[in-house]
Amino acid sequence: MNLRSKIMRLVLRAGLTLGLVCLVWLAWTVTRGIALAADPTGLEGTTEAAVNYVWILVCAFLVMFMQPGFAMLEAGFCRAKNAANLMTKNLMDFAIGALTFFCIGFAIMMGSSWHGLWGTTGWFMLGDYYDVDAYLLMFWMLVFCATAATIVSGAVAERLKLKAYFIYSIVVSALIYPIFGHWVWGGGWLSQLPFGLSALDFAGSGVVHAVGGFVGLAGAMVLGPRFGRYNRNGKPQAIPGHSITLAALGVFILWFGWFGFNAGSTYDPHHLIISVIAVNTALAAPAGALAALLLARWRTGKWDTGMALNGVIAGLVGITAPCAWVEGWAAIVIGLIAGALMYASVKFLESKGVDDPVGAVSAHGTCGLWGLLSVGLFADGTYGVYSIEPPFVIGLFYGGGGEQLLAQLITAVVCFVWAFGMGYLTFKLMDKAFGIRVPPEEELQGLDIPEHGTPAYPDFITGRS
Amino acid sequence: MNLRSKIMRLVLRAGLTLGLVCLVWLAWTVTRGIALAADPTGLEGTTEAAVNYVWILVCAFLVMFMQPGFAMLEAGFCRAKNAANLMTKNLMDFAIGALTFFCIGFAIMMGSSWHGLWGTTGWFMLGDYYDVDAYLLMFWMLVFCATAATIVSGAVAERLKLKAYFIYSIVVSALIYPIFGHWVWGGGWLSQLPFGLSALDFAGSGVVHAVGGFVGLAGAMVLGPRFGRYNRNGKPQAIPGHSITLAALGVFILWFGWFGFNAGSTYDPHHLIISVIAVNTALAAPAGALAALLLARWRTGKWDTGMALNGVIAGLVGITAPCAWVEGWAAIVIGLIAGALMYASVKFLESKGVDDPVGAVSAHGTCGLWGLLSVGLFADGTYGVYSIEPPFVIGLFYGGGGEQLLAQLITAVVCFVWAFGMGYLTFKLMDKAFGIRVPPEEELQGLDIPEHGTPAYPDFITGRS
Amino acid sequence: MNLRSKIMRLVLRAGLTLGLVCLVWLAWTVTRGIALAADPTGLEGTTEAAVNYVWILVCAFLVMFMQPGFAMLEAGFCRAKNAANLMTKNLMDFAIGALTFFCIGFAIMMGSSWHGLWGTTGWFMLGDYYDVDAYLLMFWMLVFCATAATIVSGAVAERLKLKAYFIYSIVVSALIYPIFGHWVWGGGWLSQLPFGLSALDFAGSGVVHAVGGFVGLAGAMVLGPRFGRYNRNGKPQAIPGHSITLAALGVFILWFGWFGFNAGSTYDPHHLIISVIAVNTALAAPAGALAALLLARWRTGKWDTGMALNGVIAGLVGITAPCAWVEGWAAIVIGLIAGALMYASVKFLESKGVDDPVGAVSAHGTCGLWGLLSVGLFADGTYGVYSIEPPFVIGLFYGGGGEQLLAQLITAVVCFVWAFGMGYLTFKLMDKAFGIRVPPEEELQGLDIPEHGTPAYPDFITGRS
Amino acid sequence: MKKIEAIIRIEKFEEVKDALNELGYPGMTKTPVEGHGKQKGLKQQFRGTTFVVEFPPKIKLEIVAADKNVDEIVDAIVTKARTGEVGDGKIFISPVESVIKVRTGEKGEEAL
Amino acid sequence: MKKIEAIIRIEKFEEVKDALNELGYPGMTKTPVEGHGKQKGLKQQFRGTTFVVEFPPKIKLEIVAADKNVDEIVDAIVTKARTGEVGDGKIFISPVESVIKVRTGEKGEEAL
Amino acid sequence: MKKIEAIIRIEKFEEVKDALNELGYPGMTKTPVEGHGKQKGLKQQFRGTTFVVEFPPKIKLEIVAADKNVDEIVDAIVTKARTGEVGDGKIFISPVESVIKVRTGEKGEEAL
Ligand SMILES: Nc1ncnc2c1ncn2[C@@H]1O[C@H](COP(=O)(O)OP(=O)(O)O)[C@@H](O)[C@H]1O
Ligand SMILES: Nc1ncnc2c1ncn2[C@@H]1O[C@H](COP(=O)(O)OP(=O)(O)O)[C@@H](O)[C@H]1O
Ligand SMILES: Nc1ncnc2c1ncn2[C@@H]1O[C@H](COP(=O)(O)OP(=O)(O)O)[C@@H](O)[C@H]1O
Repeated sequence: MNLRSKIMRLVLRAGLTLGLVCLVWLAWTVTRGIALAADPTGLEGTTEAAVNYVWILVCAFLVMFMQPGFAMLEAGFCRAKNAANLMTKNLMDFAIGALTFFCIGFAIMMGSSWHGLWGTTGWFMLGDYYDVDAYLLMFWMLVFCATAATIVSGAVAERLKLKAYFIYSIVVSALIYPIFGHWVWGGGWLSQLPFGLSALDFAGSGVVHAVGGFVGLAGAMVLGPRFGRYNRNGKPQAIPGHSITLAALGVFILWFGWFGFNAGSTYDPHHLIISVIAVNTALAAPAGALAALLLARWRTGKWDTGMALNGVIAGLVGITAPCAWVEGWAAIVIGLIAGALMYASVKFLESKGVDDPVGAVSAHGTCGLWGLLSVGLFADGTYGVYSIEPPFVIGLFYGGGGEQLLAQLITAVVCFVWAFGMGYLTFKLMDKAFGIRVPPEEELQGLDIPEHGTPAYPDFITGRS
Repeated sequence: MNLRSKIMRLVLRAGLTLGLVCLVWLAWTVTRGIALAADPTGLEGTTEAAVNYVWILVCAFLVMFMQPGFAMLEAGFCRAKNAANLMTKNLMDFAIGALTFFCIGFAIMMGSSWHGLWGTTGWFMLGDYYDVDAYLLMFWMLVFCATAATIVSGAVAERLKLKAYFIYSIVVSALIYPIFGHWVWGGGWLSQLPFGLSALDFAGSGVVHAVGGFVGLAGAMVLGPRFGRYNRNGKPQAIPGHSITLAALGVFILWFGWFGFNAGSTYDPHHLIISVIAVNTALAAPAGALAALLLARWRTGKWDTGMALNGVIAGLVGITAPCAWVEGWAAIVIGLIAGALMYASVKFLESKGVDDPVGAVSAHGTCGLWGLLSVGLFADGTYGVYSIEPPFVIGLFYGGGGEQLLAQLITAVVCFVWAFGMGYLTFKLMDKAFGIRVPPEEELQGLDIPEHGTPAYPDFITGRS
Repeated sequence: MNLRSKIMRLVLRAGLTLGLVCLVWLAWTVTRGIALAADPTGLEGTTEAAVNYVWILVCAFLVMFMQPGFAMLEAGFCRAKNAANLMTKNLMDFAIGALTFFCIGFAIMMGSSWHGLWGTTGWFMLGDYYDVDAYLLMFWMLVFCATAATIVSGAVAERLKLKAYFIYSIVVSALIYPIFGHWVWGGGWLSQLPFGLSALDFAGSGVVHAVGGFVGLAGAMVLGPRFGRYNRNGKPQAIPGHSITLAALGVFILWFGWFGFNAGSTYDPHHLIISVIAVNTALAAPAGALAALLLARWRTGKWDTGMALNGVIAGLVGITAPCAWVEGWAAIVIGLIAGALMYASVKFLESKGVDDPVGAVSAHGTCGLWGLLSVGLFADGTYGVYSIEPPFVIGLFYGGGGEQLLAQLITAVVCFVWAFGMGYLTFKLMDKAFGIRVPPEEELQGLDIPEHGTPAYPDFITGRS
Repeated sequence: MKKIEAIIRIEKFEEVKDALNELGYPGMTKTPVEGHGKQKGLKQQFRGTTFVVEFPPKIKLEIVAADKNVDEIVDAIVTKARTGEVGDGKIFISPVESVIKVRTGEKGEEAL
Repeated sequence: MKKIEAIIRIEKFEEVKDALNELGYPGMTKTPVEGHGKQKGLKQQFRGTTFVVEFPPKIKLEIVAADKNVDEIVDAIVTKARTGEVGDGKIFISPVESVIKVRTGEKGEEAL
Repeated sequence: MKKIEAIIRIEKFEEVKDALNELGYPGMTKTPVEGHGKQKGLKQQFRGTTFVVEFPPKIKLEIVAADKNVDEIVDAIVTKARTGEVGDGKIFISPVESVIKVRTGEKGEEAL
């Protein structure tokens, strides 16, 4: 114990010293006369460029705003005694993730590719990367990275140690997300598959949501279910969330942000198909909600509000990959199926003893894969790969044959294996090293007071122990 | 009973079968090679068009974001025991409404007109309607439709059966809103009135808000007041809402969304008058809040927070119709009057035994009509009908005579009659058929547990029975 | 007493009469044929102008949306028994402030300068000011003014009389903010300092945040600490806020709005540096949060959620002035320092007996000054004064010498003296006139019931007295 | 004097209160509680899965009354609070030795 | 031993607590309750209309004390909790037969 | 009959409940309370500064039981609720004169 803490302290000091040295070097390097840069001020600001920037930035702001959406949804679906903990996690994953992604992640994701595996340039966005275009792209990818990262907090809620979550945040933003992102969006090997137009994931059903969802699955599995989630006979018992209003608010905020997420992914508003994307985003979510609500009504006899809320997310995740390539009616069908899949997935995981307090694995993971596949089915041949020029993307139902579907299937499998595998490794290693689950008394008492020193709602009498 | 339920089951099965047949047909029709379409990818994406799209989409996102605004406002103004029910209603009216409007409503509202009464083309947005411009317009009208639909949930809160609300959602999105919308915005008969520049409703004080408000009035009247709203002697008793913070949050969100609602209604940012519209939107709301707050202070001696919040909505609804045609000072006056009217209307309805839990009828209905009329009074002759070219709109106070006012008056009357009449019919028919009010025990217990199976705040001790 | 109330009534009547006369005159003047105006409809709407308008308006909407951010943050950090009061204050400061600024404040801030001290034209935005450009600028400045105004409500929370807050709102929107704004942004004397490029405050670390923060400091000092904030021995005792989830929601909303605040301040999206600004805004906030979280962890042993939330604000305030002139790595450093400064400032004020319930003085005041100074240190010489043409802004670390730093220092000092001085005067005068603090029983009971007649959460059992 | 402690259904509170109002009673204190006797829990659901509320919420009424009034108060409560289903509640009667009225300092029955 | 059950105004709790602290008392349990005696409801308002809070919130204090200490505790409460307006509250004293201290298992007065 | 009033730690409630379940008990009422005895307050913090929760939250259990069952119930509670640290709580036993079952109108021990 004593030795271990001494070592810890040593490591800490070494780290701090190193950090300071780096900082000094950084300051020294970058501060010679004016900044080294390609085009930091955008001298060439044509109106065409200005429109692009306005669109992409506004959409990126919307995506960033999905953070409180996740925070409110997760808090609402968990217990009051862990609300401050969830707020901290949802804030700090963005904080840590953003800093990590800026310093390292972006270079790995979008830097010049090393054999299609990962990028190698653009560290700290210095030198030629100090450029308005590069910064714009970095910002866009950063908010997507933060979304992937924050999905996990729901699946591991109410029992993961804060320290473990911080470390996980670094790993996901520095490695898990950027590397898979590189494969699909950064010119990596998946984007060079010899089937159809290769791996296609318009706005990130796979790259963002399924990655987040399956890392979350890994986390939930390593952690095990919360105390009380299964009763003595192993029968699952719901643990109701503490605020349906906050959860609903979160879902609406997410939906709002999702318009930026999907429509912004043309990365160019001159592709007027952004209107079709917006419509598809507005239709898949209702379809998902409806499917989930009706299924729950059929199975339980009640109009289950929580399921309807999850259904919105399911529909949105489902339409994320195909949103630019399908018609409105297809968006509805994709959403309906996503909602049903989510319901089935929740029940399946529950029956397998996996405790995902907010349904993140089902909504983001399962439906993320479905989104990838649906491209290969419903793509209607009217839009290309982020391009209004041919070749256009055509799926099975529009006579495009099964090639694209194959590419999507491969992507889906790789996505699952990578995210789940890396997630499992990360959480398992941490668990071996220091134990990632809070002690039982702390879990019973709630994490807020022992870890953060304060209850989230000190003025209210809370009845649940 | 037994027979009835047998018939129900039969109808259900028939409906389902029909739906599936339709779906198969749909899939068959639309999936021949690539999609039938006019211009689904917007090949002609000039920068001019791109700016338009960016503006209209961003504004539409803002309007869509008004949904959680309504949800939070209504939840905050109602009791905790009905919060999950309100969340479900506010979510599902958008869900059902969006699907309905996409499939049917848009065709009725904006399709080629049949004798100025309703539109007849564009079902399911298929064929030539699979076009970026058509999708854009559909999206814009869809979010407005959803706003009209969701207003009603407040007026009928805490006692309407969920089933009735679902049916209502279909009717309003398929018929009530689209038909009136067709009359004013879709080239229908009201837009051809031979007075002034005919019926003018810039962003929808009438088409959206008054329609929603008076359908709500009909609902509230058919339902009757909540248990406890009037005491033994018939004296009105307030039933306080469970969260002023959520209500305030809702109002701020609505206000935020309203900037999109109003300024986006130029449907073209090249009309730089959008800045004037934004200012008017920013001034009418404060004026409404101030009027309501001071009136309440004068009458009750207290600084009534709830009234001030309602006042914001009142001011916003009032300025919605005239926002592009008036100066800033006029926006203030319109807002002040709207706030006062709302206050008077709340008191009037209360005295007549109409129980509108959140003040939706007064804020949206009464002030919606006032908004229509104010165009005929304050229009200053600097802007035309969604056009920067003459003829410009001039009201009474700027020497335009009473013609425009007459057109507005007719529109207001038609609006009231149509919305209230259709609303009454809808709710009354449903009431005859299956009874739209929940049983008394359910109302006392709150709708959350009996209908949805879960309380909204299970962790907190709630004291009110 | 009787005499005083008679005089009050007289004054009131006189005021009302005067107001009505003014209104009649206004109506008479402005309504002769069509409106007097420069260009109210923007006949010249080129696409270039349209993009500018879209960008500026959307960013202004985002800034306006910071209002609920402040409202939720402050409510969350205060007790449930004052929540309705805080909602009223946060709503009405915008309401009163917007009306005041439209009528008077804008003329003082941006009208033709009188000796560099204040503006003198543009009252009520009449005549030539009825112009799309003028309205746009007014709107932009209005939402900034509202931000400055609302910051104060946090520092004086839970004990200031509503009446005093209303009067303060008028003073800050008519005088304190506009005059200082004139000095820096309206062509006033600070913008003509003979050092460096004179006073530079890109988006308002000083003009908006430090002004708000130090007026708040004055208010908090005149009021004195809340009952219970210091125990018998003078030791500070925290008074925990009633909802960490609302507080976190508020911070996320603020952050979202801040992207508009900072990036919109180019006032022209053709300056593509808006992408760099967005990135800096996305990096400084996490850095601030991290610094505050780690400092609190080091000093208290707990992961203090509230401090992390304050840290976000600190980082954002710090980057506000330099956001267009620094690289990403510098934004991180500025944010880290801001977070630490905020922590130190909170502790310092606490030790001096100043009770700032939400940390507004430290986050906005202290970090606002730091933001001003940081321009003189980190400006990297790639961007000019709202211009992509030279001269470019260079700070000490990039070889620019100390001149700019000197200009910034002067601005910071003037900012502090002006804001604190004027704030102190305002609150002290009011205190002498009628006493600005609520009576002790009212403070103990909470302001909601005595002032507003209603508790914020009537359905919940609240335990804290 | 006796303390009458009645644990009743939340939904029945209004009726009980009205009945007691007609009867006239010295005063009443109401506490939100949770409990169960024979009634062994309530089923609710969340996100598609049920859970058992082992201690359903109830209202506890406490009335301290003069000995002679106890019976009629108890009768009124029993009549109004009954539904016949498990979960109707219990009434406990226990001795109170002394009562003090804070406002006046009075003691004993007149303090009620 | 006796149980002293005092129902007081929320605003008076701090003062009462301080007074009891000076006196020294074995322990105290505090419950948020709602009730009324002579005080027949509080007027509040919402969106411009008033409503009556028939059971205004109060604080219930329970102190189990040795017989000899009861009077001084009651006196302290009465003195501090009084405003003279209706709604000041009541104090009920009832017998306690036995006390057990969970931590140690001690019984009787020394368990207090 | 006796009323057993046990004030215990929130975290210990589940264990106590399970033990009582095994024992079998007539019924139970649970109230969230706040209190302190020897335990003189809990430290928490907010925005970097500590504060003292003078009355930490506890759970109060009330069980009215037949005289003969009192001891085993008390024993079960004491065993399960104990941690040995201050704040473990107290159990008070007081007389109950009569019990009425609302559902049936039964009185006395069979009403439990
Ligand atoms: N022996 C008891 N001790 C304390 N409280 C009890 C006891 N029995 C019942 N209660 C309280 O009475 C309430 C109703 O009792 P329950 O057994 O559900 O009703 P019933 O016996 O009429 O079916 C319970 O929720 C519980 O709070
Ligand atoms: N007979 C009673 N039984 C139980 N509680 C009572 C009784 N009388 C008063 N109370 C409690 O005491 C509180 C104060 O009583 P109240 O009659 O309002 O004060 P006062 O008699 O001094 O005017 C009430 O809110 C109620 O909770
Ligand atoms: N004399 C008393 N009267 C009423 N309640 C008491 C008394 N003593 C203790 N309590 C209650 O019991 C709880 C635990 O008591 P405490 O003194 O903290 O435990 P311990 O004595 O085992 O250290 C307190 O929170 C309080 O609610």
